[in-house]
Amino acid sequence: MQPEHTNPAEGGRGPAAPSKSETAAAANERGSLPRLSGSGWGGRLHGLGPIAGLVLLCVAGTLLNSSFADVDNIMNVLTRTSFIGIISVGMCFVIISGGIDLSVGSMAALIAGSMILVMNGLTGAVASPALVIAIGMAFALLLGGVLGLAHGLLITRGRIEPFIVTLGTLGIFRAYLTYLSDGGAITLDMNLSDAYSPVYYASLLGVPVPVWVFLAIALLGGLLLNRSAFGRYVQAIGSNEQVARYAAVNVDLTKTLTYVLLGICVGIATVLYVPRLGSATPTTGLLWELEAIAAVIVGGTALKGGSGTMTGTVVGAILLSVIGNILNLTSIISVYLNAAVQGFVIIIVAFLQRRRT
Amino acid sequence: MQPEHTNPAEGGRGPAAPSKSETAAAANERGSLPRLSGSGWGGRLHGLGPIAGLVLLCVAGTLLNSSFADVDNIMNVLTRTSFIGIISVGMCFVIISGGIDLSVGSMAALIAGSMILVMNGLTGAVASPALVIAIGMAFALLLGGVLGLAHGLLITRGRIEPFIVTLGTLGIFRAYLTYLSDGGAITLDMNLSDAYSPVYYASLLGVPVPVWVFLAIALLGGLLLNRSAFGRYVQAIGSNEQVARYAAVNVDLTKTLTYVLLGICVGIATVLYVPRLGSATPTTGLLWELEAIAAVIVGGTALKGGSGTMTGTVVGAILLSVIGNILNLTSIISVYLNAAVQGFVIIIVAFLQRRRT
Amino acid sequence: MSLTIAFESVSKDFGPVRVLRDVSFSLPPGKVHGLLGENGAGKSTLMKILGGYERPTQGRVWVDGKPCDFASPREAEMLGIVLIHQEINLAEDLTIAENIFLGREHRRGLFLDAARMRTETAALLKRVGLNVDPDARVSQLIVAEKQLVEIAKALARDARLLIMDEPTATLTPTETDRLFGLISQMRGRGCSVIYISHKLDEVARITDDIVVMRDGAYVTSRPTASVSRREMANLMVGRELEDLFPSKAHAPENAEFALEVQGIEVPGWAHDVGFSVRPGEILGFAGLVGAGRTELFEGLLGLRRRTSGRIRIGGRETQIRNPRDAARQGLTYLSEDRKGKGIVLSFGMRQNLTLMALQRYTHPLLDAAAERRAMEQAIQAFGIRARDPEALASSLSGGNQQKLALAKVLHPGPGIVVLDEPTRGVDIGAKRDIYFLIHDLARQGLAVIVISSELVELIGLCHRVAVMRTGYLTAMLDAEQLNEKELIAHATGTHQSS
Amino acid sequence: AEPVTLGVSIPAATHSFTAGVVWWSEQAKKELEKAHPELKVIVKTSSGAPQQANQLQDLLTVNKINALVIMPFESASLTQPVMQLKKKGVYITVVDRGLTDTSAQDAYVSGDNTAFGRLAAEYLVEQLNGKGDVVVLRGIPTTLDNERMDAFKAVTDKHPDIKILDARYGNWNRDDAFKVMQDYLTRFKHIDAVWAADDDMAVGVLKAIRQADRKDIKIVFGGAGAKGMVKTILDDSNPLIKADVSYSPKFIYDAIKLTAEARLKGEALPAKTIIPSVLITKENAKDFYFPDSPF
Ligand SMILES: Nc1ncnc2c1ncn2[C@@H]1O[C@H](COP(=O)(O)OP(=O)(O)OP(=O)(O)O)[C@@H](O)[C@H]1O
Ligand SMILES: Nc1ncnc2c1ncn2[C@@H]1O[C@H](COP(=O)(O)OP(=O)(O)OP(=O)(O)O)[C@@H](O)[C@H]1O
Ligand SMILES: [Mg+2]
Ligand SMILES: [Mg+2]
Repeated sequence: MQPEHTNPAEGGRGPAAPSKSETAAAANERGSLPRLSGSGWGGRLHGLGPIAGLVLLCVAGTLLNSSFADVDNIMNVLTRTSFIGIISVGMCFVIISGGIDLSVGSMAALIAGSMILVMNGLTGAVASPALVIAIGMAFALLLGGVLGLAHGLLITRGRIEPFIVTLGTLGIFRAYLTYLSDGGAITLDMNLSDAYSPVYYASLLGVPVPVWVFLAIALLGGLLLNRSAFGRYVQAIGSNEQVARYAAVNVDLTKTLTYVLLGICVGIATVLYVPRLGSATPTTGLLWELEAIAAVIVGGTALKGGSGTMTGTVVGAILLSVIGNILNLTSIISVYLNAAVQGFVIIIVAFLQRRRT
Repeated sequence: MQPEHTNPAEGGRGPAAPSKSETAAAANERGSLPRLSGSGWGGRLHGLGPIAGLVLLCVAGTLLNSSFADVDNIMNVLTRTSFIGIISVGMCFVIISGGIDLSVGSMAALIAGSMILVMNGLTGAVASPALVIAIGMAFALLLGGVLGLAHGLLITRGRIEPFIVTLGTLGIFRAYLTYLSDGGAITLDMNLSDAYSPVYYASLLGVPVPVWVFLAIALLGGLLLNRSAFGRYVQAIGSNEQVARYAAVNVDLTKTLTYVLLGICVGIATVLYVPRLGSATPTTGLLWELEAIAAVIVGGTALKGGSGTMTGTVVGAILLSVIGNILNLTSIISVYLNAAVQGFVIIIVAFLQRRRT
Repeated sequence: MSLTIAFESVSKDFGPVRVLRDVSFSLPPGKVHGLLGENGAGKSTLMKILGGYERPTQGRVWVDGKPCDFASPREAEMLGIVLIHQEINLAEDLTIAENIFLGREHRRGLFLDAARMRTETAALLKRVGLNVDPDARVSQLIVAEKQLVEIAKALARDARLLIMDEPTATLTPTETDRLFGLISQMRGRGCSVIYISHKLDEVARITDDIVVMRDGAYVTSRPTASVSRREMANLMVGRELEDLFPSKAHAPENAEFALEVQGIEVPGWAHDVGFSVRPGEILGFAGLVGAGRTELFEGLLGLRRRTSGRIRIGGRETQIRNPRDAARQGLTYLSEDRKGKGIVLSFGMRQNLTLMALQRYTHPLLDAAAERRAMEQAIQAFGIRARDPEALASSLSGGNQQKLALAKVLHPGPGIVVLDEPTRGVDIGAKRDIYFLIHDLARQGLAVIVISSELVELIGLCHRVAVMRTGYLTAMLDAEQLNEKELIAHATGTHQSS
Repeated sequence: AEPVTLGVSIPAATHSFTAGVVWWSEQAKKELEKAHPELKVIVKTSSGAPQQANQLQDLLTVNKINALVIMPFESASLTQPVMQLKKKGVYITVVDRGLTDTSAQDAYVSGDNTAFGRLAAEYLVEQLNGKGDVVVLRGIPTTLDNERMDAFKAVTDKHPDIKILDARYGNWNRDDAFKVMQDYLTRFKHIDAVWAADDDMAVGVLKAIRQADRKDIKIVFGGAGAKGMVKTILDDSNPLIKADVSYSPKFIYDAIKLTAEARLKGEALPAKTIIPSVLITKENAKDFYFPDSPF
């Protein structure tokens, strides 16, 4: 049976606006990242979101205070970003695999405290400060790895939600640090402190050591995520754990490793952090978890996991500390409203790179 | 990376500890053809997890200090749970629908501050304190609803991750309160304070008012979740958004409503909170978001959404405050370690009711 | 009562790719129309447009002489157009009843009328022959049961036009018969049906006329009675198809068993099952939905709890605690649930293909170029139709996803492979290619186990077929004994001599 | 006399000062319980106002205290909860932050927040000869912080040549202070003095100055008299640190001791005891140095 009325404007609709269901379908293909296909402008804008945000912010910063663009200031910002940045690299794996870790700030504090105690304890026994520091560093990475392993095992073997496990350890780690420090500060021995301080304060080719380390970790992280089997498995698990399991992926091991990796990243961040102030206090690492998670998510990774980029994460981390820096460099806004401005900027950046649902 | 690690529990013979895949199967097992909905022992244990945890804790509490079981103490605990409890009820909807709200603590602070300012402002104009308080309450609920609506719209229309939106507003709300209070406290007018205080301190049939309100909200929440179309849609969206969309569920509206609902719950909690402390400060409601989310997750709802129970949420909220209460009742543990004990208990409870993935 | 449908120059683009070109044809009311076409021909896309799930880029749909531009499935449903998707679309955390009434709940006052919905669901489930509690969570169901729930869900809508996209891909003959009964009933009540299937015998049995599509374009419509199955295949594929099945090579006789299994017990699903398969042999598994075949092998691979059983691979007693143990010993498994367990939809094709054999591409960084080359080969070998090799798996048509899933489990080069519904949703031409491929692999020494609900497939392809019923292995039939009657008799327990 | 169960409710040890409070409380508990068998001291910490309010209830209902020494998180927020205890007959000593309704307290022992800000300002004015650029780090937005800042401003306002370049929150925390100071240094090419307003924050400030290698800054003034800072003054080991203002957490020790001993005798305390804040310099530093305390 033929349509009774012929349509004069045949084919006249042109490239119509996508319907709800279409876009729903598009969002359902979770891999927003390997999506070179078909999403053209939107897709590219999406990837550029955080970078665009960062560039805009930098322009704004320079306009507000020309010192913003000073090499010194930029190095300051990058250096202070390095802790959160390094942690974010690890966090990126955890989140892409579908997990979360709320404990990183407390973990950093506990590692910093324990590391200082170990180093102070060794000063008597070991002559060379360099050796003491090396042992301290190794200890920090080891402790980070072990704590991460504990998370991983509780989550995979214990089958407890990552949120709960790490909420629990968030309290536990910080409580132990407070206990170790009697609520006060654990301070690194003076001599060690002097020997150690270049790790934070020294520069190589004009770029501070922590920035180099951050760069190295981010590059390694990027390689691991995009160019290694482990990274592929992490993405597969975050996309569909069941499929990964059926495809003979060692889901438990992979997940556990993401937490170990994050723990080691926290250890590295701590190794860089300790020489900065030479002490650990109960406020060390406070709210780092929120910052690290925010860096990852602002960088375009979905909280539900499955896909994400290392570049995005790095840019996200830098972006967050640039906001704080700019606020400190101007007085146009009431100090009370700092957090509000931060909030607005985060939302706006996220809006620029929102995913099409 | 070839995963080499093997899992000794998996595929084990006999009634060994169930592994992930095993328990997945156990959920599938059924003895007779007409499959019963309750999935046997495992299913029931799962549901009982938080309750079992609560009972154990209560026994422990009574052993540590017999006054724990006093009616007064129990009422105290329930009363103080009511804030977080009421917020958790709202949070439960948000999480089940697949969302998250990090801003509830700041929102509570902002609502408390604005509400007090409004009430103080009205005292001159309106004679009856009761009327002032009523207006203040209405204002609190309205403001909560409006802020929730803003979240909902940013998330559904703006298509921004809920984590980011509410992380942003977390900063914004608290900053505005700090601004309103000039960094200090916003204090309720003395006369009003006296007129208002029964809302927190009075009892009805021996049970304090906030407990009644909590009970009412929890019941309403339970009805809404399990017996209304809205609740059904919330679960469907959290379980599979595309399916919900295909079934002509108004996904955006439903999601927005969950945030509005949560906002109103925060408003109600604030209405009960203000007479208790009579003031709002920049630290009001700090970390409530973590507590509310924890209550929901400890109560057995998955962070990824899809399913969850109101009973679990209520029990989760009570459980968390019982832990704090018990810690207050004994002096066996170093004060520094409070948070550690809390962490351990949360993990243990979660272990008891872990879900079979 | 029933609807007249007409497509007028319907075109559909996904980004730069045109998947439907200028499709115009009409469907008279009150009939069962078969919609045929190769994988990726655009059948599902066209039906999604009709069902309001997609909007055409150009052209329009006419329903009962009125132009329609559905903005949502709800609008199509209001006219009585109901679509059963090719992929299962159910909310796993909800119960069957909740899924069936999602979006159109019965209410009593402010609240839901759960009792009424449960009763109605029970009745619907009975009609489709699913004996499960309406309050069971969908996540607890097996694939075939989910498919039946989808059908029940469609029945619950007041359909005047029911579109079924591959409804029987996972159903065994018994359930299929029941479904056909339902279809006849509905047509009797004046409901039209559009039926998409690659099982041509079904199309011949149930449809009144067929519509053929190829490469996104309309080809022809004919009364079913006027075309033979062979002609159908020709119309779809556009070329003459030789025999569907390769001629069977002799089953290897004296070779050592590749896999021997004894006394497998998967609680609730499989009881004391034992079998063995030689290199080069193709062993089939037949049974009804619920016979426990899938679960037997999931138990074997450690994906479900297994309480006893001995496994020997290549003559050596071995432990398989999880799919990794199995993969290490050269045993891989293709799941029947391709969306849930088969492929990562958000991955590209390449990432899916190499997921089980990544170590081959790791030196120590992943060699993406080598992966791409492998993907090109797989596209050739399995006839995967994709617009570009980097396309996301989710943008493939159902049948092409299936081919990708199959390529994935064969990619590690296993010595033994278990294929659960290997040709689910695959078109007849590609099916033939896959049969020949399996046949070739077997000739090179691969031991193949095929679980299938298509008896023809088992008969045409296998050297031996094991039949399961309610968890027990009830018969092991040799090539000579293989015929549909025999298989059904064993599967349903109506076999006299046993 | 009647046995005394004394509850001590203080903020949790989240930074050095509060850690000192905890330490001194434990110290008081140890000494007093040893000296007086009929006395029981229960020390509880809390990490926020609502939690502290909960704790008060628990101390009353379960631990059945009849005397309370409380260092409130927030004056306004805890007035009502303390009032509830007072109504039940508990003897209340409030430490450090007075309640908004003084009828809720029996005695008040406090440090001198006004002097905390005033002394700092006076010292800076004097050292800078009434002229110079000053940057300020504030704590966490609280009434307490406001009081100190207002007192500081009250002094500097009288000296128009003292310019406060900016005042930002460093959250009483070394790391935040470090960042804020770094950015001050970027922003202001000339700074004469820093009022860090807390010894913990001063640690971060010093590190930032050292990193930037800035010579223009002549004074860093912390606050509260942490042992590290007092030691520096005592040893004269840092030219930037010459003085501090005392605001010792030891007042909690004094308050507990006074309350316990008075209650054991059934007596009351004077309504208000102010423990003065004094300027710590090299001369008197040894009186403020307690090497065992974490503060
Ligand atoms: N969301 C999408 N994005 C891009 N391309 C798509 C999308 N959905 C379908 N396609 C493409 O459209 C074409 C038609 O797909 P469709 O699913 O309609 O095929 P089909 O005839 O149903 O095939 P099958 O028999 O395999 O189910 C395919 O080439 C497919 O790759
Ligand atoms: N021992 C048993 N006790 C009770 N019910 C059983 C038993 N065995 C099987 N069933 C029923 O069988 C169904 C599950 O079928 P199953 O998936 O095991 O079969 P299958 O052969 O793999 O099916 P398919 O052909 O879809 O692959 C359920 O309906 C279940 O109720
Ligand atoms: Mg299709
Ligand atoms: Mg099966």
